[in-house]
Amino acid sequence: MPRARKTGTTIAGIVFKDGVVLGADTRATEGDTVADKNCSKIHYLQPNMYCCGAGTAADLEMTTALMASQLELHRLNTNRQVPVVAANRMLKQMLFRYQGHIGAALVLGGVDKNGFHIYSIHPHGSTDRLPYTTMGSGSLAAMSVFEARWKPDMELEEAKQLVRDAIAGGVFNDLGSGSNIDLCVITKDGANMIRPYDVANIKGERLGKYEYKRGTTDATKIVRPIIVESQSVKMSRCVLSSAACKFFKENPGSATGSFTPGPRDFSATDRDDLLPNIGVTSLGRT
Amino acid sequence: MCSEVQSAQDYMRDPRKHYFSPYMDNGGTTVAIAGEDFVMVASDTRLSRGFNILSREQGKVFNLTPKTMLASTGCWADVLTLNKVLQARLMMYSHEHHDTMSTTAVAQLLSTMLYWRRFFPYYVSNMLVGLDESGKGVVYHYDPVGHMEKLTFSAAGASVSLIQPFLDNQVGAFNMEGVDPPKMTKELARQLIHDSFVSAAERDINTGDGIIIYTITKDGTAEEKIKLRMD
Amino acid sequence: MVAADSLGSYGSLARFRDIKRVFKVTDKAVLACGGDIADYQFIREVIEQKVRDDECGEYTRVLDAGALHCWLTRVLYNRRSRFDPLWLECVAAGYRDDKPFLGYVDKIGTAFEAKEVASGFGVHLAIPMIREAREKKPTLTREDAEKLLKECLTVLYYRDCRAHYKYQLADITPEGVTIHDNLNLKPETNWTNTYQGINIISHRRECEPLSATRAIHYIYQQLREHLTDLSASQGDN
Amino acid sequence: MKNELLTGTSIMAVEFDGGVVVGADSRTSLGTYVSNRVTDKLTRVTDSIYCCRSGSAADTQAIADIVSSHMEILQVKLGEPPLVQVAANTFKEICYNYRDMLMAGIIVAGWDKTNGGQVYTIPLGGMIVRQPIAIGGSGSTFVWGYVDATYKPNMNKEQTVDFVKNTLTLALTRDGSSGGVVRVAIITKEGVERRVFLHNELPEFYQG
Amino acid sequence: MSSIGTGYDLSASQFSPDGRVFQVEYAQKAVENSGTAVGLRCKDGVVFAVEKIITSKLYEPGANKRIFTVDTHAGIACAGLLADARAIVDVARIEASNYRAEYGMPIPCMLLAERVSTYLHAYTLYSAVRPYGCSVMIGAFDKDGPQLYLTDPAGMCNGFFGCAVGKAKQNAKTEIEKLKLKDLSCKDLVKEAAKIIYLVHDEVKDRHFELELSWVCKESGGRHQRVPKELYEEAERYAKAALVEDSSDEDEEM
Amino acid sequence: MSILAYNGGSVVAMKGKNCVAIATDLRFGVQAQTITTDFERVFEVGPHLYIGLPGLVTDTQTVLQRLKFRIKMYEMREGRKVKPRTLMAMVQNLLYERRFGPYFVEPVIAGLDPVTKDPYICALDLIGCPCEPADFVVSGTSSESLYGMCETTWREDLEPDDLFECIGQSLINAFDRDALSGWGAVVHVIEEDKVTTRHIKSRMD
Repeated sequence: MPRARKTGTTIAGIVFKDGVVLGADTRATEGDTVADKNCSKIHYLQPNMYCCGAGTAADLEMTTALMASQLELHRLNTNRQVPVVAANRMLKQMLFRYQGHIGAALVLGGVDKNGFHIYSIHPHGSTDRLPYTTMGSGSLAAMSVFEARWKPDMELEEAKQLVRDAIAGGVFNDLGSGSNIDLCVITKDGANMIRPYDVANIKGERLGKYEYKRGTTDATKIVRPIIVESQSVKMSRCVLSSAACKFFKENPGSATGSFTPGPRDFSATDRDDLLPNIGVTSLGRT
Repeated sequence: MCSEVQSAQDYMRDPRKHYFSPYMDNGGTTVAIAGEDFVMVASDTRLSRGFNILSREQGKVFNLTPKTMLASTGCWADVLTLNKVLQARLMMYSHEHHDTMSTTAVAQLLSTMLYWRRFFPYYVSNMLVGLDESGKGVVYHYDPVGHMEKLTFSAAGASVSLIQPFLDNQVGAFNMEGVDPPKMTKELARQLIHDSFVSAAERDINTGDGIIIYTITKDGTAEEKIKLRMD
Repeated sequence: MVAADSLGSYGSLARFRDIKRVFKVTDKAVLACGGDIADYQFIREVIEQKVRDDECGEYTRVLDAGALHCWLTRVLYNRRSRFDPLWLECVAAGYRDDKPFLGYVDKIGTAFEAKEVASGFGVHLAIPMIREAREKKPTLTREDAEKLLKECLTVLYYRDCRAHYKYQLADITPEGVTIHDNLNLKPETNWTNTYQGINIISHRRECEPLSATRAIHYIYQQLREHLTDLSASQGDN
Repeated sequence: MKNELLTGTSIMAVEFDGGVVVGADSRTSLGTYVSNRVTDKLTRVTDSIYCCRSGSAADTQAIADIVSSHMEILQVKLGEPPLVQVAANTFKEICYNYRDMLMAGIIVAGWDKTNGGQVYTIPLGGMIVRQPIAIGGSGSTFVWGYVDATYKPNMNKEQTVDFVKNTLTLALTRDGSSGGVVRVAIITKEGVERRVFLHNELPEFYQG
Repeated sequence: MSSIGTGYDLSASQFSPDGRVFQVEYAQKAVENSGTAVGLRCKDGVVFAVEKIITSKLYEPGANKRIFTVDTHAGIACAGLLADARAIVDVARIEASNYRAEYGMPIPCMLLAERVSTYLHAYTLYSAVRPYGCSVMIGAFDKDGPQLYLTDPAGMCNGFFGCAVGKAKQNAKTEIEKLKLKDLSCKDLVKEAAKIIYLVHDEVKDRHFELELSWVCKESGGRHQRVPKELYEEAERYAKAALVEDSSDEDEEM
Repeated sequence: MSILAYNGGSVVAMKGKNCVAIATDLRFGVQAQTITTDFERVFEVGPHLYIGLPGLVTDTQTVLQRLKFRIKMYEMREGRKVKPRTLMAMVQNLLYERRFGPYFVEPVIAGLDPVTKDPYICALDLIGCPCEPADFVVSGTSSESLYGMCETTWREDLEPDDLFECIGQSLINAFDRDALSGWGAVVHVIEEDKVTTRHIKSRMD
């Protein structure tokens, strides 16, 4: 399989006194080249549950999106907060069915009425419930930090610092991980996504300014203006005028409606993309 | 234990027979730019094996004679041995002729030495830089089996594909209408080298940690160290 | 300062648990090896004979770590070039021209010098810890180094299947080399993370399974309450 | 892709009059890296039947889940907890029918009121054998001698627990793929009592 | 000595009518010309002392050593042609390291001595080669404790508690017989050895000499090495003092 | 030779001040042989929306047709122009459907939001993993060279004409070092009111 984008990755999760802390780096690699310098690896599943992913990037995106929708349906059916153990079992059963071909290694963290949960889920479908765990190519560097300094029932700040140091261990010592460090703290009263928590590496600033005078590239130009001949507007759905859009863009806080930002934290006007139409029929989704 | 890429994944594989490969890629990148009366060569200082960083301060430029330096990256075991043998040959030459070898002579020697192991090659991409007999800066670019090319600027190693087009454009003024190649000064060369490594460190995981820049002029070599991002 | 556990494993069997893998070459050099034990014993014998020859020849300059490292690189590289490698990862520690020296060579001949080196799993687990500690405190004292090495070996014992709790520690000072044998890190291992570790699969009770019998019971209870309310309200009006 | 998580494992189960004692180490390894050093390999099938898992972690977890849900449904149908033999056979059915896709060596042990404490061992091929004592996993190869030498039938509860603890300690010190703590569960009429013996408190044996 | 001039002394492979191999005897004569060397063995060690005659003041101190280390536990003191001796020492070194490589333990002194003497003997059988003009004292501290052997150009090798070879061989031997070697400690043994060398040294014929001292004993950790500086000086002082006191005795006897 | 490099070709897209630019080379070849030198890999799928599909040309064409079908369906159903982000989700689904027998194509999307006119660029790998950076995206056989060039030449808030120079120079110098791309380039600079398309002449070897 030619090089599908892979996240070398360092991800980690720990249980502390009031909940769980998840951490991840933000580098996606394609072979030896950095494809994405600031990709998000902590995916939203439920308001009380987030999941960090390492392995084949596309599998992670799709698996977590699929799981988010199935859990949402489950929440609507049972009209109860979804227990983390349910997400764990759904994930493991799906991964087990694909016998590891879906290369997703996940750290699932969440809080529910049964308490605080951190699960590590391997591509072949085995899961472990642990007080602290790390995954990805930088997992060993991160694990050495945990093994040295983890203790039960830590305070929030101490826990965040420990996870930050663990991810930093991976970022600096493992070539597959790098750039910033994202954290996500989940407690009884909800999840708090901190992205970036620590910009561990800033881009070196350049000495020279390499601008090209206009005309340095020899080219023939054709300009095609966009003339709007006709515009038929069907009012079946409230289409906001461009002015309104600008208004909403400048001050997002004023958006009405009760939903919280979905998996792709869309701007206010993109409501219909909250649940991407996963027409994934051929994958034999249950 | 570290024959093939010894990333964490390999420890996590079920037991399987390890075939011994004599080669390993230890990363590293080198850039060289020659001017009228000087030549600048630089290398990053990261030595890696698989996904691990072995050393953050390992320069890859070796001093051969006051007028010649060799920058080599690739399989570090071969790099070390190649250099040791080269230094020995230079020593023998100076004993025989009571004079240090000229840059062009060293260049030819290196080419033949590489070709001598044509069927079990040194897995190394070399760049020999120095001042030629007339004191002009010159850069020789080699492939692992000794093919030699005389240039004024070149890049080699892990991030060669990232840096080389940039040098073509900025030093060779390729594809630019009405812009002829700039007169190469030390400041411009240093700036181009610095910016090449900064961009390479952004995008290539094998390059980073630091740069060592050497400037060879007729009255000696200067060295400068610059830090790069460490992730 | 060099530390190494004392395990000679035979596949997954921890067969030899008291193998010395650190040895004193001279007052200025110590060699520690990971990898094949037979190759280690061979190279050790060759080195010791070299030292004896030096002694017979009454050379004043003793073989220091720098010279050992350089010589070892050549030996390993040549054996590698004959496709008959010494399957070793060596750490040479001591002094080179009376300055502290720490060098690493592997079976291909990749050699380098650094402030911290490790073989095998140590590269993945121990090196990040040492680099982090050094970032916090650039100049490590002897006590720091000893504590740090012990901490690294403990983590390695946790996470590496082929590690052991008995280890050797070599301490190289200008005065000379002292090698402490069969030290034990097992008493200080921390297993406090065992209790939360109960896997959810085995303890369903934590989240009251919705088994049928319990559901029926629940409905019956609701019914009873309803009836009592009904009768109470009839009683009122 | 192919580096599957294996539980190297040392597991065992012993019958005694009044019930069974099951024990296991706590190391799950991924190649030579320990991915979980505090695993619980004693998996609940019903309130009075436990199984010890060895082989591929994913396979054994999946099988255990399936069988425990079967047993739960069966319990509703029968109105009483299922027999150990039934559970063991359900395991065997799965392990035998999917034998080319699975890598699972499972020991099923439990108590039921008709036959009391029973131990069934289901090795890789999917055969099933009832035994008074069963050991399994990669660590078991090192302790066959000890078990044959020291095991005596109808030991009491405490003797059995000690015997299990010593055997597993010997196994996990010699086997690289086993380690961590020793987890023990004692299943009797009253129910399940779980004990954990921390690594640094395990008995000391010859260390040469 | 009767058939000296009759051509029987030209090759080592020929016997003279009265059954002597002159080449060997001449070789033994060569040994007599060099400075005295003494080897003493006590219960916990072996000491070598050599009177290295300095023929020219231009020599560097310590040049042309006549005591060599063969292996960590064994040393050789030699008398006779120094060049020949060096060749013999190399042979001994090779034997010692081969033995250790093969058998994984230091070579027993008796075996080392036998190997060296057999080697020397080989050169006394053929006319094409001449015998080695040196006789070698081999001292070692091996599993059976301290050992001292003396070989000579003929290829003979005998174990000793104390032996001497070289110029004043006879005087030295008489001195050695006076010593109760069994109960002397190594330190005292060094001093005694130095004393003997000073005693037998002939002030007149060869004015200057340099005392070489080495030992291998429990105290030196079973390693053959030069005697430590302060012990060397102490031994020298002791020897010089003994010399003064001894010369005064002689006057009285006169 | 990986399948993605069978036909050659590279695409790069950059963000500027209220504008985006997307550029492609023009070579269509089979391994070493060049067949035509006027094959554009960037297609217009909306007034302010372009998609580049470097990789195996047969997949490029198949994906394009399927995509156009889905876009038309979407626009009929929704009664409005498709937004770049939605197009990305559409492409992602299209690719992930074939997770275990993928289309060998690494799409690059560049466009302005039809309503808010926000510049948007994105690159996907062959099984649909999106990467939406703020500066530039690259794809195709000379992607490594493009990374090197863009990383140094790109700057914040470039005017349309400066953006053209930057993207033009980056692409040409990058594919000069790549045997499988080249033979001229086409650059589309998309602004709110107009799209400027330029044909760049470069070395034809």
